[in-house]
Amino acid sequence: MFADGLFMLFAVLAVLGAAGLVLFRHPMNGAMSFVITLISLAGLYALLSAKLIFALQLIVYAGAIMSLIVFIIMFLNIQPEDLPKEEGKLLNILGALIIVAPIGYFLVKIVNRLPNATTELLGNNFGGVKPVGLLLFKDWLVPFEIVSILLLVSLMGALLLAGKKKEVSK
Amino acid sequence: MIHSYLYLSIILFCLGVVGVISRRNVFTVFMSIELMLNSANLAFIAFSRVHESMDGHVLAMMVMAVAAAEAALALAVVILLHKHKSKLDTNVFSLLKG
Amino acid sequence: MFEHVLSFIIFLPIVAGLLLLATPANRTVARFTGTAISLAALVLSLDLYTKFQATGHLEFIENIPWVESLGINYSLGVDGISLFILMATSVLLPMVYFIFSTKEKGYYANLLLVQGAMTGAICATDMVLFYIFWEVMLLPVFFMLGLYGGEKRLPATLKITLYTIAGSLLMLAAIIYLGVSYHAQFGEWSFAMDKMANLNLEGRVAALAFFGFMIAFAIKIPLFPFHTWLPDAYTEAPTATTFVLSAVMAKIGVYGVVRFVLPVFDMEFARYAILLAYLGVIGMMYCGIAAIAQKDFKRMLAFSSASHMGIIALGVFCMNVQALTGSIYQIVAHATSTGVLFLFAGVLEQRTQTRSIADLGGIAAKAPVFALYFAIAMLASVGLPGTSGFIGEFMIILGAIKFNTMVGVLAGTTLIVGVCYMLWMFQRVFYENPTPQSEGFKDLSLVEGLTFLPVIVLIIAMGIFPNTFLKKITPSTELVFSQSEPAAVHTAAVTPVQVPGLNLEKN
Amino acid sequence: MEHSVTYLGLIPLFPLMGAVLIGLLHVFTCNRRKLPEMLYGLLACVGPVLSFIMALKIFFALKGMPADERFLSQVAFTWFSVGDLHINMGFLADPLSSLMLLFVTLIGSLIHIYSIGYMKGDKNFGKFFSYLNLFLGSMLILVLGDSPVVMFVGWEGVGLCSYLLISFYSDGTDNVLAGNKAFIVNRVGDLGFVLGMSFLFWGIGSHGFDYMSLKANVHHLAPGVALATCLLLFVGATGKSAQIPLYVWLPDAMAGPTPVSALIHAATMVTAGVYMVARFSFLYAHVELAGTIVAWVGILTALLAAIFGMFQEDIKKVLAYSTVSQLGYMFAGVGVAAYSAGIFHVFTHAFFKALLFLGAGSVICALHHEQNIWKMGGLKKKMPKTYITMLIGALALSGCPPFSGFFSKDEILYSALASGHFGIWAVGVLVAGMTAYYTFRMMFVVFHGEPRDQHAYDHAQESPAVMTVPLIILAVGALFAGFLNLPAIFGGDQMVSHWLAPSVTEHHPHTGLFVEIIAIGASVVAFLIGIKAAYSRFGKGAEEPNFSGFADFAYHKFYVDELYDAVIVQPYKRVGAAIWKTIEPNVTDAPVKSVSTLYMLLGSAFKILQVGYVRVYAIYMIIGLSVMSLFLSQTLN
Repeated sequence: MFADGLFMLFAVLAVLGAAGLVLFRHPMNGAMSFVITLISLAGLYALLSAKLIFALQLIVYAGAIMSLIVFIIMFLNIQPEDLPKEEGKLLNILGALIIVAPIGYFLVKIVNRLPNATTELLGNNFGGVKPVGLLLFKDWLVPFEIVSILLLVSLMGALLLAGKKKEVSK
Repeated sequence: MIHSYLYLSIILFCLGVVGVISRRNVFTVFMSIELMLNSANLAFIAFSRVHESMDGHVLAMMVMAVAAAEAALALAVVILLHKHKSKLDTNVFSLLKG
Repeated sequence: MFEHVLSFIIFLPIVAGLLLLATPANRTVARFTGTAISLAALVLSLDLYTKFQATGHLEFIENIPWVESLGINYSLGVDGISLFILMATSVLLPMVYFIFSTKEKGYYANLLLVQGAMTGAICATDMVLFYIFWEVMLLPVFFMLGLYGGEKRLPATLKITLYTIAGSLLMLAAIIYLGVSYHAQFGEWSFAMDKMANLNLEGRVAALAFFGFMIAFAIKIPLFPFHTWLPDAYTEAPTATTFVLSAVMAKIGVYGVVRFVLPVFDMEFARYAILLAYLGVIGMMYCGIAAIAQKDFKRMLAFSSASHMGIIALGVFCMNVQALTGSIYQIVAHATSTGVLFLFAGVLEQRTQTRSIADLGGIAAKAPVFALYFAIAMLASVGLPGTSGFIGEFMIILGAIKFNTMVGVLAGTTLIVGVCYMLWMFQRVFYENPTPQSEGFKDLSLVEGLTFLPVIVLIIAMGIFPNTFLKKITPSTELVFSQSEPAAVHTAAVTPVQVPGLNLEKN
Repeated sequence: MEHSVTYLGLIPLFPLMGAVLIGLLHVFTCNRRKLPEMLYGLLACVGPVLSFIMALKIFFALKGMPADERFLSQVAFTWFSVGDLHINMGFLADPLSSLMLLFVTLIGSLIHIYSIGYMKGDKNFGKFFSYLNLFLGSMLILVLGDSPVVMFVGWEGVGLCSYLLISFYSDGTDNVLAGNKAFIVNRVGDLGFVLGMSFLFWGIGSHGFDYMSLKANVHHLAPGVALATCLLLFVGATGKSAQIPLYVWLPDAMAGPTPVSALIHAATMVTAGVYMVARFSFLYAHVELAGTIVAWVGILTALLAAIFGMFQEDIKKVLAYSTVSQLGYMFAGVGVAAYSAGIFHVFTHAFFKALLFLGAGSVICALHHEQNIWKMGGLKKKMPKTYITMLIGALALSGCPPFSGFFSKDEILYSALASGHFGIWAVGVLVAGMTAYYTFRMMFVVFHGEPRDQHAYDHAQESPAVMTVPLIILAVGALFAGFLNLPAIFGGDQMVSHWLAPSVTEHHPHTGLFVEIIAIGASVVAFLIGIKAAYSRFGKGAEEPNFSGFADFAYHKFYVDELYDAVIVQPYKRVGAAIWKTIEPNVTDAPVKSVSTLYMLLGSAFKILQVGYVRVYAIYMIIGLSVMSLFLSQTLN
């Protein structure tokens, strides 16, 4: 029961955070509410016995990536007049919801066909660093390496884009 | 029980889609994409729990890595965009117009 | 080595062409390689020709399993029909390298590729293999036309691509249908041409497959009304490409009908032959009449070529041995006459920098050797007895008369139609008074003269001693009709589609 | 019955080899340095003369045999053989072809010699003789061929040479156009020939396609097919021999050098049609209707051409129309199944018409290529040899007894009357009178009276011996050739008819002496009236008349050329232009064009959706997903 309560709490927070992201006009507000979503998601991961992911979600996502985003938003020093004028934003969101509704309905239908299962916390080190790490470096080694290359490429891409500054100024 | 997690994942995903297609602020769009990635992660972890297999965890880590890479690039692009146009509007990118 | 001689003839040019593309060879090396390889292919083909037994059946058979699960084999072989077209390819193509020397490396590489692929299509006896060579032989043409063609080459390339790809896909569908039907009827997979003849094809789908094949070949031949790619492509393509297209590639369409459609779809063929024959005749007259309105001699020759192809196709549709043999003979005759006329047109264009008939005149007086060569090729193309053109044309008309009197009479008008535009052109270009463009026209050089000499001799030899060539063809063509003897009993029951026309027997 | 020999093929081979040799010499030297004309002349004459000697040899070889065994044959090689179509390159010498051989080689040789003089100084001297030799070779193949297909080789070969020689002076557009016209019109005839051969082959050809086998099997031929074959073959003959409706090329063909007109367009090639009908006499005898049609076409052509001939002003055109007219007679002869009479007229006509043409050529040469008779006059004194020889020719042409033309023409008219073709006979007599009229109109205007162009007259002189000697030889022929077939009424024994009997299928009608006398009398009276009319009108010198009414209509040849141009040539060109300009882009090309147009339309339609905002593309994608989900969720329950 306690777990269900926690789940409800995190779930509501996550949805509210996501709704905030979509609705807030200023990206800083959005980012802050998105952080709430990320943190509550971390909690949900913990409820699902994913210990390592729980930690990574907090450290990498909520910590590193979101800090980067927030940092950039602040770095750009965005004034409200710089923001796009989104007339009828709510109408847009309403329309988007109507478009998306069938997708959600379809996905829900699929989920309904799946057998339900309990989500009790698992012991025996499920989702711990060691088993996940073993799995990562044994079965998933090649994808892991490819991802590392991807990271490298994006790093260089970011550098290149930043380096373009000089050419433009010429 | 696991259904609840999946429903939540669906709701977050749909909100992410709504964010992408209804907002014009680049940061919001970008973070909506992150939201969708996270909803996928949630589904991964949930299924991982159902099957008691940790492959989903590994995949979630991969997604995070991709998200990090994406963040690095996307933010660089945003900075450039702001430099050139002083705008944060996705409608500024209209080079694809036929 | 000799049992794989066909593979050598096919793959020598292909490998050489690919090597040329892959290495940074320059133009001279490319031309030299092209010449050497095509001459080597010629030597091999001549050897093959002399060793050919003329039994009427396939000879020099090679058969290597390829995709065993689907019964696809790498199988080659030649009989009288394919041998003759193979010889035309091997004998005529080396000429190209001697005449036009100012092309790029890629051009020669493509020429080699197209030669190998055409030979492959001629020798293949497995439908899938044939289809592969068929597609491969089109590719170099697109490149040669699109990269090295005239001013309006791009629309022309687009048109020929649209047309031929559409046809090829229909044929692919039909080939798959045949394979599946074979599996359904005999319980095993096979695409071998000789096994396909055993198929018992009936009904609407068979008719569709028949038209799939026919449209693919009709586009290639080209049969009226699928010919509209031809004037543009022939006009815009570089001379050697036009030559390849008209002298050999178009003939593979006719050959395809003889090799694949005639034995496999005997019933459908008997039913629709009359329609197709009319298409051939109409195409002959239509293109022949259109030729007279042309101001550009290359385009005029293009229409003339289309006109001749109509009559050659007609010979196949007449379903008797004279007409069929005539067609096969005319295929080579046409390659040596109209095909060579395209080369001469290239020489004209190269020297005068114009393709307009009105800009030329009086060349006969300036260049007697060239005029003599041109006249001989032209007379062969209008079917004068004593040249290669007559024998085939005569046998086709003869066969057409038996097939259907009306068709035969219309086919006979080729005698008149052809001579009208040819003489008109000859008069403007070679007679009358010289114009500024033709004022300094130089006669053929020694090398050029010697290069063309074998073809000119061949034209005359094929007109005077046709039987030495026919001896190799006739066993095969006679077999085409004797083989389908049991089918002929079938086909007697088939009512041909009703088209107005007289039948000789009814008279 | 047949005797196999090995030398028949040599006869056409001599001139053909000459043609190749001279042609190559000419082609490779003409633009560098000129070889002496004498070399070409000698080379050119060797072939025809050798052929003539061979022809004589054959003639005497045949003469030495019993009448019904007079067949020499040679199969050189199998030409082509497919299924039951089996064609040999075979030659046949029988009385009919040997007669043709004799005069073709004789006249051919004479004209070769004459041409050395006529063509003197021409820059294409070698080319001319190459063509001339080629022509002779083809003509000999035509005559000697043992099957219709081999005959067709010669048939087309002579057509080609005719084209080449008409357009010999190729820098003039008119000459080349005349050549084109000749070739194309001949091709129309050849179409008939080829179709006729095809019908014949499918009728009875599978047992062998040579004349002997065909003759043996002709009774198997169905009547309908036989009639069609006869008429189609006759279409071929009308093309080659310039009969209605394909006669239009022959007058234009006079654009060629005069020896060509004499050899090809008067003596030999144009008679090939008559020869062909005689060759197929077994077939025409089988179908009576076909013969009647041939005869009527022939005699009407004779009438039409005679009318045209009376009003021409070009000396060569007068002769050309007279050739057409005489050819009409020959067809009338073979049409009424008097094959030997027709062939005999071919024989005599070859002499006197070649003579007249060569004489005209001599006149033209002397007057520096002036061909208008109204610019000549009084040449009798300047050119006595030419005048006398031409007079002999003219008398022979007009049918004056005892010149050769009289006997042959009379034989034809008598046969027509005797076989009951009264109309043909009546028209024939009328034409005989007209022939005399226009022939002597020409003679009087050219040779009598006062010179009309004093300057040209002063420079005119008699031609050299190389030209006059052939004239004299031909004149002898024109005088005496008629006696070869002297009918019984004049104490002869009809040598030619008896000679030809084994080759042609004919039956001589037996009529009384009375009919024969009527026929002869009518011919002579017609001749006298014609010559009297010509003398009273032109004998004392006359000026160029102005034509009006019917004469003007006839002077313009009934506007037949214009009619053909308007009805056939122009529409043909217009159809060609229409196909190219209208049908090709708009009809046959339409499917391809419509495909590309469709793609363009679709493109411009979808272009509206391409707003350029990535977000909107995402919306499209989501909408797609959404629609798909809606659809898929139907399948789930």
